[in-house]
Amino acid sequence: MKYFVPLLITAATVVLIAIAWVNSGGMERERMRSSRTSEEAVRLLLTQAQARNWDRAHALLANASDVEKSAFVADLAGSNGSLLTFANLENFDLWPLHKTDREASMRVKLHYSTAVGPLEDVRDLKVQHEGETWRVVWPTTTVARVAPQVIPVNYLRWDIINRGAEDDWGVQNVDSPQVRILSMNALQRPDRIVIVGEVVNEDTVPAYVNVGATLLRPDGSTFAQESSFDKISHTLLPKQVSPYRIDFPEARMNQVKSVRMDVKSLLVAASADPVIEVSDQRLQTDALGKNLLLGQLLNQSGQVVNIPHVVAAYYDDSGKVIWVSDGYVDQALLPQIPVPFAVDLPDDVAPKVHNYHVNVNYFNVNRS
Amino acid sequence: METTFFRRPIPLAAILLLAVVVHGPLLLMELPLNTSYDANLHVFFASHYAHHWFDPWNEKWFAGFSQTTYPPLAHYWIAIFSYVVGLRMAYMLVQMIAILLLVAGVYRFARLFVSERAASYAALFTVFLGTVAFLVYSAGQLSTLLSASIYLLALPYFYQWSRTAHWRGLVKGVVLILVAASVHHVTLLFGSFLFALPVLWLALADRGERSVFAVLGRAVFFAVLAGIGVGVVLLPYWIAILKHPIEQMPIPHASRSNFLLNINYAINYFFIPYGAMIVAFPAILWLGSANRRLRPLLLGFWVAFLFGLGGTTPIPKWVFGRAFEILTYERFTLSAAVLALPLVGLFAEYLLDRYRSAAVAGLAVCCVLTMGLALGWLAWSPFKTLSSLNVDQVTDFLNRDGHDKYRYLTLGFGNALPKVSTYTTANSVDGEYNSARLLPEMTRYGAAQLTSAKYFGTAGMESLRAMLKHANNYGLKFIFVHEPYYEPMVAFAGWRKVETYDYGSVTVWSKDDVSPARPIQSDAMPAPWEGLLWGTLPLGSSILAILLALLFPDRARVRETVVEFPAPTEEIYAREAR
Amino acid sequence: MMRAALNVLVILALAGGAYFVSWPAVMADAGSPEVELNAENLGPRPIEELTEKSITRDYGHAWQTMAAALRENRSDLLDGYFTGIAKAILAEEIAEQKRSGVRVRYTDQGHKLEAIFYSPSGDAMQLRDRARLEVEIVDGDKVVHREDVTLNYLVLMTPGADRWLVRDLQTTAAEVRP
Amino acid sequence: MRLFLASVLIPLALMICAAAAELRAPAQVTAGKSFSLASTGNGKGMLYLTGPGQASKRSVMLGDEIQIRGDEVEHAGRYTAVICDSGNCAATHFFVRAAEPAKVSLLVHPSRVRVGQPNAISGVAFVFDKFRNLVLSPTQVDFKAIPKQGAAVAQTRPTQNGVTWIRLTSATKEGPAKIGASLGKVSELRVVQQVASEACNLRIKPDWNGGKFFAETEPVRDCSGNAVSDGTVVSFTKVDASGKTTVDVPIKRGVARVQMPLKGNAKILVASGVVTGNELSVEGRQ
Repeated sequence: MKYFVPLLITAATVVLIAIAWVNSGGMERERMRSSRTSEEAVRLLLTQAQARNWDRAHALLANASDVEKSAFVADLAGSNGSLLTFANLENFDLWPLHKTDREASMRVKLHYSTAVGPLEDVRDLKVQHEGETWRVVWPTTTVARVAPQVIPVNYLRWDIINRGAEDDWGVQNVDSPQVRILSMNALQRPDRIVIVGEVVNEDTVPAYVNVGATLLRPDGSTFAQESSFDKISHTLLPKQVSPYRIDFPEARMNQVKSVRMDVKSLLVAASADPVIEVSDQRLQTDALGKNLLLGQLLNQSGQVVNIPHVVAAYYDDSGKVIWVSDGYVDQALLPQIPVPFAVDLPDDVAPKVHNYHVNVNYFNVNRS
Repeated sequence: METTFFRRPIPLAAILLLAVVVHGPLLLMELPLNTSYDANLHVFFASHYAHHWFDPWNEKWFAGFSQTTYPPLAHYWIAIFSYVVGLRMAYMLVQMIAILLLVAGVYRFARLFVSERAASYAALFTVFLGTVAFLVYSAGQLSTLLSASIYLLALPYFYQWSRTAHWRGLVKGVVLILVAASVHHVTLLFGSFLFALPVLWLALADRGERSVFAVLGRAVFFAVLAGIGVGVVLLPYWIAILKHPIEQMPIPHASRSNFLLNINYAINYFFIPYGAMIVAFPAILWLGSANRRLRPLLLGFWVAFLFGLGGTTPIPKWVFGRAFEILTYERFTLSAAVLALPLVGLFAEYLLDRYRSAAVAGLAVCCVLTMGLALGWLAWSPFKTLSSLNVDQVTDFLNRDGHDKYRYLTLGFGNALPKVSTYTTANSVDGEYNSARLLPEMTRYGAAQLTSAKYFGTAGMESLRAMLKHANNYGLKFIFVHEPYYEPMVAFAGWRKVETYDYGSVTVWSKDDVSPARPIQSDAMPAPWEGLLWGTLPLGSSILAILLALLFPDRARVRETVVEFPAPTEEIYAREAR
Repeated sequence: MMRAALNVLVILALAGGAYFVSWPAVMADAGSPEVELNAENLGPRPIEELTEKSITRDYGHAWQTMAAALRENRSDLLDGYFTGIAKAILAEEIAEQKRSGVRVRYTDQGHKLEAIFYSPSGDAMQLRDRARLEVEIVDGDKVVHREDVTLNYLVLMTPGADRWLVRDLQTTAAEVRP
Repeated sequence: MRLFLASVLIPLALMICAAAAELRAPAQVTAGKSFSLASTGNGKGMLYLTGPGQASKRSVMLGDEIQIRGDEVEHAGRYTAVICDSGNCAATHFFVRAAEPAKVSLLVHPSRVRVGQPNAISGVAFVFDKFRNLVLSPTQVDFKAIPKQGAAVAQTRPTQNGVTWIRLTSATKEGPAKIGASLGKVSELRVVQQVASEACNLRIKPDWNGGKFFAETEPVRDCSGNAVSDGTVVSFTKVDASGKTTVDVPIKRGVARVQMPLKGNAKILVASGVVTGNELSVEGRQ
């Protein structure tokens, strides 16, 4: 008894710990430390990237000498305050595309958790067999650098002198900007009601705009209330038009009698700079059969735009807005360097699209 | 009577004094409020009771939540002391009381199993116990510690009643159980199995001529009486929990991890709480198994130890099933350590007898190292708390110019959120107490506080996004950002930066189309009579316990156990010398 | 044991007493008074449907909070529905009440509102109110004066963030006694 | 006899007591002016005075004139004075009306208005006395509109319930207009910015410079010939072989200009807000 109980307890504890170690992926982790197969090689690389162990990750590349480490890091973790610098690689999926004894091709889907929501990035990676191990051949990209130059910036800027906190009713004040909802179209989607449309700043000063909608029941009571949230350009310069989209999840048209639209505007300090050109816009279907609106963004100003946000409105042949989609671009816009973007649109909407308009919204780390 | 200094028990008063000397200065420095995770949360709860004694509906978090979802006694006592010394010092006072009661509780609990001398060593080690330092200064789990202390004090009465049918044991024991439950029900629930079963086993072993069924019957009667009492004293809690069972998505917690896969978790949840006791594990095993009377203690220790390892063994998952994802496991480390302490006391007795001064020096070094490591870990740990964040400007902003008409949100404030909430009159849609969350924007995602959303990855950010989408509904106008990570979402969602504090460390964002907050209707709001019960019964039970202790003091013990180490034979370990 | 039990009972009784003492403050928070709005002769701007609802609701709430503020000597209650001179005068009155111990208690029996002017830009509305009230002047606990009266008020309301606020509230001379 | 005396004296005493509590006030009082209340009876009594901003009490000598200071009746409205003497109280009411007009609050909207908009500007004047009481007696308010160029327009309007208002049409030329309201020596002035209306006849022209193609608008003006404000966004859309390109460019010094690389033949469109301009067909150069 004197020896039996301690031994039993010790042995049982060790066994239990071993079971849990296997169950919680200890074996898998050990496997991930090796790269005896092409899959293991990609896993190992991405695990190191996930842990932001960049030196080790870079050293694992088959073409480490050809790939600049900064470019490699920028590729996976962003640079210049881009969206990827506000992101963590949460997990990834991978599946082989083809494989021989010498090389293999793997498709990886990287799942990032970013500051604006989840982001997925699909890449095809080449893997080479070198001796006992496999190594990933990283696409050779160089960090885009702007040529030294002077870009004169003399765009307008509006500053506001705000009234104080005290109640100064009946004295001079500056009115809120005049904004107007140009169009509104309520659509029934399979899982929701969506309201799309456009809003314009009709004033001569910049406006900070929010569009809200209230669905009313047949008895006039409120059924649901939502706002455009990030599916709009909130800051509108004079005469600027922005698409907006308001989603009502789990709502159906037969539950609703009418919609009350509400646009709020506020006078804000703003600058007409930067001007972002949206070029090479085209509708296209990708390899997976997804309908996309593709194009390039070109920052015409001299300052970096950290996180660009694309909001696109699609019109039918009568000029009615039939859909609004948006997407964040994971690269920063450096001056004069084009950056591609893509936003998707539903399959049933794509054939009806006659025209579209892209609006670029942005966030700058030092100016918000 | 032994005259040698090393062979005499240390008087309990001296140990309590030592506890004051060791922990008093740290508490006077208000260390838990600056380094721990939960201390500010307890202050926040107490602050509400101080202002609304009979109204447990607190509108400051989650657009309104019921504090009946958390046993209130520790908070009521902080509230009472706060009228005299202020909230912060009142917390420290109650924390000090918890430590002192734990020392006394360990002494009395150990006394059931081992000699007075070994029990005094066990009590002495409690002062330096890594898990105590961890719970007080790192976790800030005041309720767990206080409840465990009171529960330990109740156990000797349970033993007394079960074994000897002494009615005072029944009354005092049951009242103390009610008090422990009023402080923290979960500790009591698990304590019932981990502590009460070994004590019951002991009562059976020590029953003498009495019948087994009589002892068991009395134990069952005690449990039933305590169960009914807890049911009545915490009635509003049961109503709240039945009305809204916890159905939210599980929230990740590091104590559920497999510590072998993350060294920092292993340090945080194993090496720091156990400290030098790890060295004594073989002795604990040896002593516990060698002695029939101590075997239940060893078994209790082992079970608690396995639970305390979280996901390092499959046991908690097997036992708790889905509840595994709701519970946190650091509290079991306290149970394991306390269950091991009588054995450690016995081991210390052996060492002192054998090595004298060398043993004293060795044990002292172990004590100091254990506690030193736990305190050092506060600085070295990668899990930094934000409790020391200066939030004065945030509370000033909220309390001026009618800003408190709107709700607010903090991002990147971690556990400084309760500090903001305590000192502002404005309400938030976020909160640090996960069990009370009922807003769908929070319960549908596997993330905890919105203020720490990024640490919960996509789930956290989606939860935050859902909340910001409904800002107008909740009157959520102001957002305080302490981590620039959150700025893009806030900016794209329509908030504008309006003020900056501490050289840009905190920025204030405002959304101008938000209307002042209106009360959010909730069926979780307790009825007035529940508030009345909540404000009287838990505190009443503690006052009753104090009165019982003062009016009917325990008789001085004359009993002396003679458990020695190494034991000469298996049979003779405990003998009563009346 | 009996002594202990007695002590506990005393504590419980005290706590219960404290609760019931605080009860009236909660219970006194009665509903909004009845308000009827007539906007037929309004000009120059016609009233919007939502504004009509809002004026009716907010004017009622304003009276409710004013009565509570004067009854409980709490000027913070005025923040919700009063602004400008109306709020300043009521705050002054509460300060006076605190100083003298004299209180005015209103028991509201309904309002007949008539909107008479709505500014072209929609940023001010003037109304006439015929209010039926029971007014009590109380010194400490002693009621020194009590009357049922119908009073005419001239009200100026301006829009706030999410509601209409009373900016001016002035009794006019045409008084009718019941 | 005792019974008789008691039955006579007690009601008499009660009547005397009741008479002691009588109080009379003037029907109308002007804000800020002191006046007196007439009381009957004798001995000491307690006077309660409640009204807008007022809730006071003080001991008074009954039978004397009770002085009410001007600062006790600064706010217009209904006041109640109650006098109590050994448990019997009597009340009287009086109305305080506003003093002489001393201040005009002028609300002018909007602060920016497009040119040539009929009845687009409104001015509302509220007349107050020095204690900020609304002056309810009819008063004449002089409104005046002074454009940047041209003659001023004046109009006098009487107040009704302390309020009067005016509507004005914006001028056809851009620039600030001053809107004033005066009442004797008191006057208030507001400024309304009159701004250009929608762009009218928006036209673009091609401009090759250093081998690069630029699209540039002609000076953007409204239909009255006013220059559209700088900063107003003009959207250029180019459709060529590479697809569609859009650039939102703000007007700078009266024109909007943008560089657009061409691939072959391109069609360029221009719009500002809801106004569309001409279409330009351009042939790309190498």
